[in-house]
Amino acid sequence: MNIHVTINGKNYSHDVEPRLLLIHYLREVVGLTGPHIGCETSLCGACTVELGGKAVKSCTMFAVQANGASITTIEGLAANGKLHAIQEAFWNEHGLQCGFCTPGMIMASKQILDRNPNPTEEEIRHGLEGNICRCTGYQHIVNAVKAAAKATGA
Amino acid sequence: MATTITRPKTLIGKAIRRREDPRLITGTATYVEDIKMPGMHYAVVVRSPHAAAKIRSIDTSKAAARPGVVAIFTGQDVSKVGPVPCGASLPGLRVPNHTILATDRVYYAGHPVAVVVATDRYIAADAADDVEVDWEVLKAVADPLKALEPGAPAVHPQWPDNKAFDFHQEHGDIDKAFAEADVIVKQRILSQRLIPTPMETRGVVAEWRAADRALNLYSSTQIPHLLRSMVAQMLGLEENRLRVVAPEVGGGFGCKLNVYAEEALMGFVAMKINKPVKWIETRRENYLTTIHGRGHVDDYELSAKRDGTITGIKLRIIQDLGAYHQLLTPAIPTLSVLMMPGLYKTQNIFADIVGVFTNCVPTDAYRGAGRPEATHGIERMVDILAAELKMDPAEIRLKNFVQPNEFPFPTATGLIYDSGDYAAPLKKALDIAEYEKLRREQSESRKQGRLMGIGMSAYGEICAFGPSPATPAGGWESATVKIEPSGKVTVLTGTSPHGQGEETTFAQIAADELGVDIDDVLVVHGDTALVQYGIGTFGSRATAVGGTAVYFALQDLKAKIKKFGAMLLNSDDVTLANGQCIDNKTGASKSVQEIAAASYRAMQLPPNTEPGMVSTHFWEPPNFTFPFGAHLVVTEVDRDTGAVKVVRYIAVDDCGNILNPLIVTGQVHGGVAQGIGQALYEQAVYDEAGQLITGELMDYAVPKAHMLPWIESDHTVTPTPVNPLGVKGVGEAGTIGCSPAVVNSVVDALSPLGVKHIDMPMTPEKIWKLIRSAQ
Amino acid sequence: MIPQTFDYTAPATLDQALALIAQGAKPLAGGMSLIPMMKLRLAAPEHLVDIGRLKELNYIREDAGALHLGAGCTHYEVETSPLLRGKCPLLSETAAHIGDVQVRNMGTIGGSIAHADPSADYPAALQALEAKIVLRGAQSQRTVAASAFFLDTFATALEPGEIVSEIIVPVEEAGAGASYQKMAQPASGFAIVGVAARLRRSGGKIAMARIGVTGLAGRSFRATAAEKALENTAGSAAEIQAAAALVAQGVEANSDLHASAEYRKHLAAVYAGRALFAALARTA
Amino acid sequence: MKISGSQRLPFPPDQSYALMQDPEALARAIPGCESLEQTGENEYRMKMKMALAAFSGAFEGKVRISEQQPPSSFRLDVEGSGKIGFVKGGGVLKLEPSETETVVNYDGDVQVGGTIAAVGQRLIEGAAKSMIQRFFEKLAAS
Repeated sequence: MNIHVTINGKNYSHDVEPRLLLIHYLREVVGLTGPHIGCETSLCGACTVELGGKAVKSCTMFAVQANGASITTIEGLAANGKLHAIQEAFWNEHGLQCGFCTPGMIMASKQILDRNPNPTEEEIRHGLEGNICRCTGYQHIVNAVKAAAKATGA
Repeated sequence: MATTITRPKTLIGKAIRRREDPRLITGTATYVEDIKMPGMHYAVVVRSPHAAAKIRSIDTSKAAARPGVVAIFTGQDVSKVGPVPCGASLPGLRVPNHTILATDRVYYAGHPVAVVVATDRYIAADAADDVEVDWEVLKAVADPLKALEPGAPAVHPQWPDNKAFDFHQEHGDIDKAFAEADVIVKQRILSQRLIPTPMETRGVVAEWRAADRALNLYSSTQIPHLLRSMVAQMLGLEENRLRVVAPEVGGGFGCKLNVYAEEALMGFVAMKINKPVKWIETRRENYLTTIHGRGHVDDYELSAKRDGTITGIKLRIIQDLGAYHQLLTPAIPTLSVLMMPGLYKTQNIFADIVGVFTNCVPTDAYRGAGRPEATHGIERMVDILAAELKMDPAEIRLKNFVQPNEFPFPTATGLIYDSGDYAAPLKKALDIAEYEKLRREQSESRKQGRLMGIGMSAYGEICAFGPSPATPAGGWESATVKIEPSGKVTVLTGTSPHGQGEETTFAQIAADELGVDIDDVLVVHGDTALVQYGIGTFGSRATAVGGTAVYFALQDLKAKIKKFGAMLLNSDDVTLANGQCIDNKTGASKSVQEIAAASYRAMQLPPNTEPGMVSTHFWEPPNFTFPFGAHLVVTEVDRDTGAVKVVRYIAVDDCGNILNPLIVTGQVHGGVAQGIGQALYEQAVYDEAGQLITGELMDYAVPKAHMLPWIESDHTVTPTPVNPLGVKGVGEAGTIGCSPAVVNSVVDALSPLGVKHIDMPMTPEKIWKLIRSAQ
Repeated sequence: MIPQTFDYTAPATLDQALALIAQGAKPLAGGMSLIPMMKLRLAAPEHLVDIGRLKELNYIREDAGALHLGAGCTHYEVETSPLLRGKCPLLSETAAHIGDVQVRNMGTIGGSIAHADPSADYPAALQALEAKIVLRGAQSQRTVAASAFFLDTFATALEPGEIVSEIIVPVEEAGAGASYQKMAQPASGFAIVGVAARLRRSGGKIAMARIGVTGLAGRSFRATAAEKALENTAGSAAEIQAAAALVAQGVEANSDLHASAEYRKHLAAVYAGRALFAALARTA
Repeated sequence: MKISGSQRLPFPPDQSYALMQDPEALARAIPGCESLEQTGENEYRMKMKMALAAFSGAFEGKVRISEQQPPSSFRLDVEGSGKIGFVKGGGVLKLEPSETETVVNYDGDVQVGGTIAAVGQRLIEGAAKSMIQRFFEKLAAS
């Protein structure tokens, strides 16, 4: 089946098998490396991308379902060589260690801040329910989201 | 050419942000799964659904007939490949033959029996489903206690008692200690099986270059060099024709400190099909077949005097080994024995280990590896003793600590504790918590019927693995430091960081030592073709051993810089500071960059000196290091549901000198998260038939953000004399200190109900049942 | 990780979708339940009909004293709809407990209830709300009560060829208060037990009590004995506790790794109490 | 996993007993049973397609009846395996008269393996009970 999608501002058109998962489409067909696969039960969130302004788990979607949609991945956040405020905050606050969950974690953080520019610690933790990090204990991630909120609010 | 701005020595101890992060936060890092090669094939491993079964036959015809399937291999096909290695040796150890694919029998659910190779991962998955195995299902045993019972199913038929080894160690006069004791306390304490769960599962890409007889193996591993040596042996390859690359590695926590069947299997496949092949473990496979951690049943006895002085410790460990020995499986519980006295002085110890085979995936090193079990045990027992003697848990610890003037301190288990002030972090934690005020709050809350608990642990650990005689495969570490002709500095480390941030901390060391800008330093690791032989990253060793190797390589290099500098400055009295070699008489100077350039240009050489500016150092540590600390935890138990809420978490850790506080704090947080995971949530559960019923993230509760408390992290600093950096290691500290503090806190909360001990994980139902039976 | 092959159709209209479903195709809405099962090959539908994009199924509107939700509304839309938050806040509150942000962004109310997971959150609220579920087939349309819709573990009143097309919940009257309280399974977030309570006070008495329970048994249900015990009382703490204690009575409870039947029954009483107290506080 | 409970059949015990030994009746009543073919005395080979909402899977397996003590009790063992794993169940069914009907008390073990065991853990008991319920409903209707 032929699909048309916009990914990080670029248009793509491919013929895909209906069963091709969106994550495999992004990684194998389009050639991205940001969204990762950490589980098959839709719990780890490493594959999180933004689809039509909403954070979704790209491992729990078929590429054909995204036909016509606009997708942003971690690769699409930095603009003109400048990191997104959330990326910058994860870096400054040491919000990552092994980095494998990080692209999904940043996309989920973006969803939090898009909907609530000034979240509390509890709201941040609740907003990250769909993403697992095994390295950081989340505290520096919480700090990063707060710092990004402050940076973008300022 | 040399544009570097020199600056004073300030980087060590600074919270500078990590140099590895730009690629990680932009999604451009290269993990194994990101590696693509022309002609890449995909492999799927067919696994046993049974924990114990004979293989009557395997029918691959249907799978092989699928278009796109290029090869299928079963146990018979790989019979020439050597077994999965066990690197640990113990007297009398029984070592089952661990072939990379099962041949006639399987020993645990998930056991690999065949591999299907196809041009596409979707086709490979379809074909794997088509492989038909005719099983004769056998009785399995998953519980180590049941495995020891007479008549239990034999995991390996040749050893019907299911014992892999017995290990004994004792010191002092344990009988006298117990005979003369005023009080003896006993408790069985469980450290449940845990699943390490790095977010990146394992994965391998193998590429065979037939004309060169060379194999490139990309694997998500913590030990690229050791893996190379062992896989070369398994495959019968010359070691120098096997290149192992650990690309970006998405967490390990010990489970990638191993050599797995699939690593050799993919090498075998690539050589057979003469094409690159990729295998990526699914999470389900990761849970079924990558090592688990812990798996102890520990029987403790403590003897003490009325005043709280601990006089002796007895420990009997039943270690659930699983069906095989992976790289270090049988060695892990021996670390528990080494650590069993904790921070306390007692010289009378008695320890037995029984290593038990079960029809489960092997246990092996998981964050802390043997030391969390021991620390959990001793720190629980000290609290049990304190309760028995009606002493304050802080007081009894302070009474028994090794004192600062007693270092180096020989322990009853044969270690030499390097340095410490064990009371300092405990006192600091008590201060931060306002301990006395907290106890008053607790007695008030108890009057209102609330269940508030205060618990602490004072932990020690064995880190910086370690002196080679005491470490399988060697415990040294290597470093090469090169100043390139342009003046840029490259550090090649034999460690293999996968989240610990050594690209930053080692650059801090190099920049400070050479007085160059940190942006001019590049740290390279994880590729056996680029880096001299090394050991790897595990056992909180990377900075303390690998960083020290870097340090010494830098010292050699500095001497060489000075030689060249003296020659260029025509001086016999030079100093190297701030990136400049200065003639102490004239004040004239040459920058490190200028000197490096001259060393390569070699127009003139100092006497007995080679051109170039490269130094390699293999550092053998004279001892382990022994970090320590104290964690204090305030909990509140919901009387109605049994749910535990961690209200406050205070961690005061002493890991010696701190090179980068941001990174150290991150390590503590992550360690604590895994400790809380064990204390409250995580447990690998096998049913009676050996089925892993926590087989996905659906049922195995890795803590999420909302399940963890805010961690108040602080430090005391007691440098180690073992290495010139004074660093002890911090990777495992949080985990080791955590679980006993949390359990002690919850037991304290329930102590008014007469509760004396709770095993992990402290699930709401378990706590509710305790509350209910008390009422 | 890799699903089996299937055909995929994304029809432009509901009628086209229903025609295909009548021929045996499986509807795909948000996919949050179905796709993970397909990836594990526990489900292998031969033909998927994507109804997740149908605008016809995506609406929340008020009509004749009731709120009508298209089955295609995502949990996030239910959670944040100003209309629902104002007039049927229990449903929004419940939606906020489902899964995680990403799941709520994609998962739909129709898909969730058609799946009928015994630990799903919505059924508790829909039972307490005495919701009506509209089922449509290619040639049929019928409306069943929530109590008649959820039959058993993964079993509903849906006949082959039918889909959930609409959910109808009442506009809460003045004096009403409601709450959903849940103990979540720590790994998956599913309800070990979840209780939705709705109360209306009138003249110092509890005029109406509705209690929906999920997670406890193979199917969600209304705890009618507890409701009756509470109605026409003043809603004192003792009366609420006594009513809450009835919620699990006589129920054959589920048990699994995370909670035994006995503990689940205990939790049902505890969470019923909590939901009732919270609901009562909101009636003020 | 242990599983026990009781169900009713609207027939007297001897009739109920006979029904539960009748391969044709069993084939009609076992949820998803596609074929049941006799392979020996009291042994059958079964093909079934289990479908529970979106879950589905084809199984092949065996049914065995033993320890027959008509009309009061017998033992039933069922095992099946398919691509998504295997299911094994066995237990004793005891029949007691209750007025004109029969109460069937069952007590046994259910064991699952493979993918079903890994992810279906929380659902196995409910699913097993619901299948037993359907089995008896269909049997009652025969």
